[in-house]
Amino acid sequence: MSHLSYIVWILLLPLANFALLGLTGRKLLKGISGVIGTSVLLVVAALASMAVYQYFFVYGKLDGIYHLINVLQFEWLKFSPNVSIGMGVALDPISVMMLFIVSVVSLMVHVFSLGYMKGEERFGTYYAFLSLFTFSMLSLVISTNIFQIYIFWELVGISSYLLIGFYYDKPSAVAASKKAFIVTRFADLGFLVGILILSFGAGTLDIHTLIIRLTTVQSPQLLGMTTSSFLGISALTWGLTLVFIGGAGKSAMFPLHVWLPDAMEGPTPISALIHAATMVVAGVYLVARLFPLYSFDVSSLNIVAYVGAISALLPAIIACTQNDIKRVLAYSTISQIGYMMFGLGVSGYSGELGLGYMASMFHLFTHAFFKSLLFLCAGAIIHLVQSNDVKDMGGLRKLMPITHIAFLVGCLSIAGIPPFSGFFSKEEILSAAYQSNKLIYGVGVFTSMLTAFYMFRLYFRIFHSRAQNRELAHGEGSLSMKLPLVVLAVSATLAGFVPFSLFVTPDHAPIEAHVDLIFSIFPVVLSVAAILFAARLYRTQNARPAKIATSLGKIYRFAYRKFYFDEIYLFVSKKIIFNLIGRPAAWIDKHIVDGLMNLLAATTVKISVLIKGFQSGKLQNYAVYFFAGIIGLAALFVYFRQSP
Amino acid sequence: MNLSLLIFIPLLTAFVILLCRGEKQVRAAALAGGVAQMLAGFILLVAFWQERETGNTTQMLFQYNHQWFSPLQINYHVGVDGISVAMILLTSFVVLAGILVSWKLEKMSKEFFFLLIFLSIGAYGYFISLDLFTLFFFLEIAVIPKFLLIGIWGSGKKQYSAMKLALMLMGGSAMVFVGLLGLYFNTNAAGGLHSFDLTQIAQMHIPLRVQKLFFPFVFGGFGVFGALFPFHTWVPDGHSSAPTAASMFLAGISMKLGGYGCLRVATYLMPDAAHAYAPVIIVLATIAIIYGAFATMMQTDLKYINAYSSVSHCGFVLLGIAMLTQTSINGAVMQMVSHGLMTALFFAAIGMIYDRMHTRVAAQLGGLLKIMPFISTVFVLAGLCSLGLPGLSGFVAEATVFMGAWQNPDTLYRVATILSCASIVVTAVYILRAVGQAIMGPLKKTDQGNVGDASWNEKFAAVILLAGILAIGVAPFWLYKLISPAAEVVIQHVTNAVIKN
Amino acid sequence: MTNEFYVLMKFELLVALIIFILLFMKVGSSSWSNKKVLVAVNLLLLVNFVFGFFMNSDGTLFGEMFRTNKMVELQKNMLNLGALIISAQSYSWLKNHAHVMEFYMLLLSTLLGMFFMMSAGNFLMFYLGLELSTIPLAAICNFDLEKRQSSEAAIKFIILSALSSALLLFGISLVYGTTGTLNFSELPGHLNGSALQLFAFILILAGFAFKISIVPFHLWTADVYEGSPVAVAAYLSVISKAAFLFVFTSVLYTVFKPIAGSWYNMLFLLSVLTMFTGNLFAVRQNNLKRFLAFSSITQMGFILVGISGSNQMGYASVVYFLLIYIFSNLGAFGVVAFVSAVTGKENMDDYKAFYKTNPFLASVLSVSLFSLAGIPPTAGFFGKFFLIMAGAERGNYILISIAALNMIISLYYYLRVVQTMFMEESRATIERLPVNIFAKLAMLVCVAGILAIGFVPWIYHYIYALSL
Amino acid sequence: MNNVPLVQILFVSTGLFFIGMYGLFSRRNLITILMSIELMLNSVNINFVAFNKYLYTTQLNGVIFTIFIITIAAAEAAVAIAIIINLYRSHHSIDVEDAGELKY
Repeated sequence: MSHLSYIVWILLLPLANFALLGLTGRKLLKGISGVIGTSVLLVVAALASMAVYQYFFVYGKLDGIYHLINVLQFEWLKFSPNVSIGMGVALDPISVMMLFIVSVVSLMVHVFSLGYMKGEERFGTYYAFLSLFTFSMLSLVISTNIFQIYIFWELVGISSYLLIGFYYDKPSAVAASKKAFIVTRFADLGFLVGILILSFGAGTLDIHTLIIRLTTVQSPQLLGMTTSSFLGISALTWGLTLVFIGGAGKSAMFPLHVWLPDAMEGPTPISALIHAATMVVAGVYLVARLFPLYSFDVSSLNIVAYVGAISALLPAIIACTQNDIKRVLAYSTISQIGYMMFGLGVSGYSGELGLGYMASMFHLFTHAFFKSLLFLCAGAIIHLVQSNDVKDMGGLRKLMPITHIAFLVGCLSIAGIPPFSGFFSKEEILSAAYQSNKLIYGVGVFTSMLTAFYMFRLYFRIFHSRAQNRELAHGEGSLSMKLPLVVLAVSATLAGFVPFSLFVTPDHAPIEAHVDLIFSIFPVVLSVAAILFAARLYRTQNARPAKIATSLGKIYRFAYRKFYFDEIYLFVSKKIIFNLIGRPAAWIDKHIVDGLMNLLAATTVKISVLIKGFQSGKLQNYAVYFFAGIIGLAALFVYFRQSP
Repeated sequence: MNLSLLIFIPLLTAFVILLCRGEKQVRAAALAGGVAQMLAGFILLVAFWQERETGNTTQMLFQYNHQWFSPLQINYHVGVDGISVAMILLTSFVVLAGILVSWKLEKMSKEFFFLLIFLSIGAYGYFISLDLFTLFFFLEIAVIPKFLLIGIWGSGKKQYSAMKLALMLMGGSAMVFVGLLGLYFNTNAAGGLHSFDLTQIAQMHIPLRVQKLFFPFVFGGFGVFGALFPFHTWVPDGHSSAPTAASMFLAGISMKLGGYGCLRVATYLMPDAAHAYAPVIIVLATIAIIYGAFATMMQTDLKYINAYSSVSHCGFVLLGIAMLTQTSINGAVMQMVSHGLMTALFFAAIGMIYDRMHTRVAAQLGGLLKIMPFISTVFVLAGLCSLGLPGLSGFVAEATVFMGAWQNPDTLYRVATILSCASIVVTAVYILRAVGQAIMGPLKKTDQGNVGDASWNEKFAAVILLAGILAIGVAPFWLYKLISPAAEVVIQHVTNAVIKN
Repeated sequence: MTNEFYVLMKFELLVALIIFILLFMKVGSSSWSNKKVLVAVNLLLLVNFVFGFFMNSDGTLFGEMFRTNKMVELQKNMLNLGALIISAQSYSWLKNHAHVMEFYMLLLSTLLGMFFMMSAGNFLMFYLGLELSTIPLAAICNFDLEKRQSSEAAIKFIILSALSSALLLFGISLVYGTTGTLNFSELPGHLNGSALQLFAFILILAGFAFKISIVPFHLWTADVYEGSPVAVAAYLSVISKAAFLFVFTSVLYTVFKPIAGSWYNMLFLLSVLTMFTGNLFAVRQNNLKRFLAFSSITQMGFILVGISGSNQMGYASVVYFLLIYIFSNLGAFGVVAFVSAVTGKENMDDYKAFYKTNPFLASVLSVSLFSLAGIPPTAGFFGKFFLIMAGAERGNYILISIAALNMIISLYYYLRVVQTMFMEESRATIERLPVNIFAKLAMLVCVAGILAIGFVPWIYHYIYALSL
Repeated sequence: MNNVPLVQILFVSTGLFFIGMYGLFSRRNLITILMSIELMLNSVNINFVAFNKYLYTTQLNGVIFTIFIITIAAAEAAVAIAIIINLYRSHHSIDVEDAGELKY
């Protein structure tokens, strides 16, 4: 498709920018690296918008169905005659949507960082890493090949690692970056093995072919994968579940969510981009990309649904107790991604049944805006207050009016208050859940209420509450910091009105979706109640929250300590892996395996000492040995007649 | 192209170095020799491509066969296929980088460079040999210089390590020796002349009994070089005591000698036995991978970390070979090349850090990124390559090995593959731990006087190796195209043998 | 007849001529200084060696008492070369010695004896040659007259070699008794492998084994090497052993061919014992001469492996190995002899950091040791490879594996010496020693030989062709 | 004379041989040791002569061998005694036990 070939530039420009800034950003171009990066991203975002337009309105639709357009395809690494890693650019509704989200949010973050990161020592490097991330994320979403996804999956992982650890001289940042990478790596292991299983079963790595082969009822590949089983579970389910583990790791799903709150050690714009809007939804994207397979295999889809539901609920509870602004947002991110996951999990494949899928993607879309908005607001706040702790804030309403409005928009949106964007996507998810699984629906509604509560808890504590007397180094921030807030706030408000079901559905055929207002009344009322409750508790400083906390006792403490997940992980890694596997391995190597070699040498020396007596220096002894030698030989070979 | 050039260039260089007076001349000669080697490597690559382009599909190209000891049918027979070309290129990269890294060496620099160059003769000769005698000859050539390099210029318990390395490697080669003799005397069992010629033996049918008897010798012997569990213990001590260039050579090339031998001699010439013993080797390789990785996790010295991780990574080579699928063998060769470059780079970076900070214990370092950004970046990149980051060579190789390994549907093979895959997590743990401790974090040692970033020669060395890593990592298809036909020959051989039985 | 006589006995006659020249000079009490004598003798030996290449032919004399062929002539000339090298190396030891001429007379007498022995076609001739090569050797073992150790070494050597000759003779007498002939060419026809003959063979084997230090007949070796002057130790370990091995191999392959099955097993056992014992003792030696003694015992074990191949390849590989062994071992002994003559130091500890002060000597020693250890590209690699290859032809891979294992053990102690010279630090390093031209030339010849022989394959081809 | 069978003569010679060997093993004086060796050589001589006389009467091989052995034994003894003298000079003893400094 030559008229779409400019898409390649969307990928190449950030890459080139990374190379340029990576090599020169430290000294040569340090000053203007921000400007370079931002202008490159501006071009990228423009191209992406163009792609959206061209795909959805010009080229994409054929016979009423959005079809897959392979813009570029080449063989990158061949494994065997039919299995190879291809690199390419494939456009379909969700990849185009993701292109748009990633490039726009990335642009916003680039702009915001101009102000936020100003004066940083490694300003150029920061932009280089940002470009690397943008490149990897964009390449991930347009993948044609499941291994291509894996490749860029790892690359976004490493960008995330580098950016979380951007303040490398802070031990906590180093630890967080390490944790983030290792936890996701662990999940990627599942992804990798899943790929191996799927590719072996399907005999291909190409996503499109893979899906066709494994969803055609008569195909030998599908037969092979459903009949061969391990531990009573079919190979297909294993493969899909393992792939989902990869996605769960990246999307910080329960129980692999522990890395995300810590990842907030990175610069706040990074949290907005990577850990809220784009990278963390990669897991959702992965499941969506392979959705035909998942919808075909009910058991793995159920896993997706329940993991999503749990991941929506637990972090929401935790978020109600946390005091670090970014951590609260991080937990809310997990919770929202949980929504998207179970949205997918409850979805069917075709027609109206695909509502969950559509809703999930819709939520991904809206979430990208309002969550990055919230994070950037948080960034602005932190920039001002120089602290992450909510206790240090309060009464900021007057000091930063724009941020205040933007944050409020974000909160309303995430709380699902109409007409903000979050309302539409969330309602659709809930209605999809209601149609297929009442339990999950219940969880969803409860979580939605909690969300409204903790978000407004945050909002009131930051912007209302008591006003602190503080000496401020600077005002609300430069234009570069305010502009993205405004843009995102507007997007977060309006994104809900996009007729999403016309564009993104599992079978790529547009459907008519409508928000059932009657159905929505119940969740919205609950959310509003939660907001009012939060307002009562936190609008002014009072003793009620503390009282409630003590009355909840153990439960509060449990939630406050994040259900002790960190401790469990620490126990497993430090105590079990290090002490029970690593240390013994090192010990065995040093003392047993190596010891054997040394023992061999020592024995040789020992024997040589033992037998030195033969060389006694006494002439007559020598004569005796001489004679004994003859007798011995004679005895062996003459007496016993050793015949040949 | 005359392959013997690959031997004569370093030989000439070594000779010139002996005649040089003064450090400057020695360095200049060594550098010129190193560059010449690299040029020769590239010329070989181009010539090889051209020959293949013209449709020459002979297994071995540029063959030259000269009678050496004719009564014993020992010939100087050389020739290359894609795998050899890849290994030769790797060698030239590592040697040149090694020369550059040791540029500032003051203690007996003449001898140092002489030995280093001499070592490369062994590697080149080994990779081009098509005669088992010649191969063995060059294999042993490449041992003793290492002993001297470690013992004289090393650090720590250098004498112990040097001796251990020499004895274990020579022990390995002694096993190979026994195996080769056994093979030789069973060629042409029906009568006629015995042969050491690799291409000829491949055409013959060696009795299964003989194969089963001698395969363990040959594979085990080469396995010692390739860090096969439990013969890997020379690796940690040897690598960590060696001077930087020697570590680079040791991990970058020496360990590859083993993998190459396992593939070229053991598997190729004794396909039935390779098939029969595959489960054993797979188990050992998996142990090496997992256990090496866990043992790495407990190390504190950066060199030990890299050395143990080499054990783990070289396990992939053996695993790939033992899996006996074309993809896995491709992967094994790629892993050899990739690990060679990566580990050389890693050692180079560690050496540079050690030169400046005088310690290699990760916990005592810290915040190096602040004072030596270039070296730190190189270190991080090497680490990332080690943990298999896409875009760098390690990923390509490991992915290929996994992919190939998975094609064996047997449960044992599957379990081994999954366990080996699991090592990527452990790798991430120890690499990031090392990076976190040494490169990141607050600056701990501030009292160092002349701490500066890399000098031109060090930068040049790192860039050479990085170029190789990126060339494979970003565009692996050329490497695939190079080695895949050669791997196919091997695997065809094995398949035929298995079918015949 | 007379022409043939001169041609066939060329080697013996030449050596005898040199002995007589020296004798006349001594008797005529010439006033030549030691240096002049040494130059002259070395030149004569050089002429002798060069002349050894010409006018070689096959034939027998004295009713098959004396027989010679191209192979024997090659072997003799190898010994000539070895003697020349030793002579050149001992320059610094002899230049101040009071009895240079006597030393050479005795030394060359033993050489003459070996030549006769190698050409022997009869046990009588063989015995005569053997004694002629042994008794003067005992005398020169004691040539450091003032040293206690020297006379101890000599007495050990002469008493034990007398014992071994007695046993050898007893064996020969039994052979004579059972076959009625002492002629090598007639014996194979009369050997039937009876118990008595086997016993006789064992006695004869012991006689040889004593000379070439096969365990358990080796016990004199280390003591004698340590006590004797280094040149004599070198001579014992290289020339004497080589000569006896040549004879041993050809006697085994021709005379005792009928009982090959029996002696194969004996060689198997003895070679295993020899390799292990030599190695295990060498591991803990500190005195370099003693160390080299045990190392040479190990080498003999390897040679037995080659001999056990019992075919053309075996014979060729033994001769080829010995050629290389001459260079390698003399290279090592040359350095030790030189250092010992100049400084009197023979212990390994004295060699710490030797390379720093004497790079040339250290390099020569290392190259020689590498060759002994069989490390390419030195010739020792080829020698050992072929030896063991010859041994492997019979398919006894247990023996081959044991040999391979022993190569590793031996590598340890060779490398230990190298380690001492290159890697240890020391306060009492041997100072820089100026090397005289003779020693230097001799060492260079050794190094050249070590480095070149493997790459000049026609040497092996020639030996192989001759060892039919 | 012919009524003495060969076996008896061989018995004597073997006996002589082992007596010599016993002397070699047990005596401490080096001169006595030398004499013991002479005994062994003489037993060999007896062997040769006896074989020649009884079995191979047509040739003289054995007898001639004997003559050479006697001659060489003399030469050997001469050198050995010279060495013993030298040993006595340095050690002030001709006890074989004293010549045992070189060992291990």
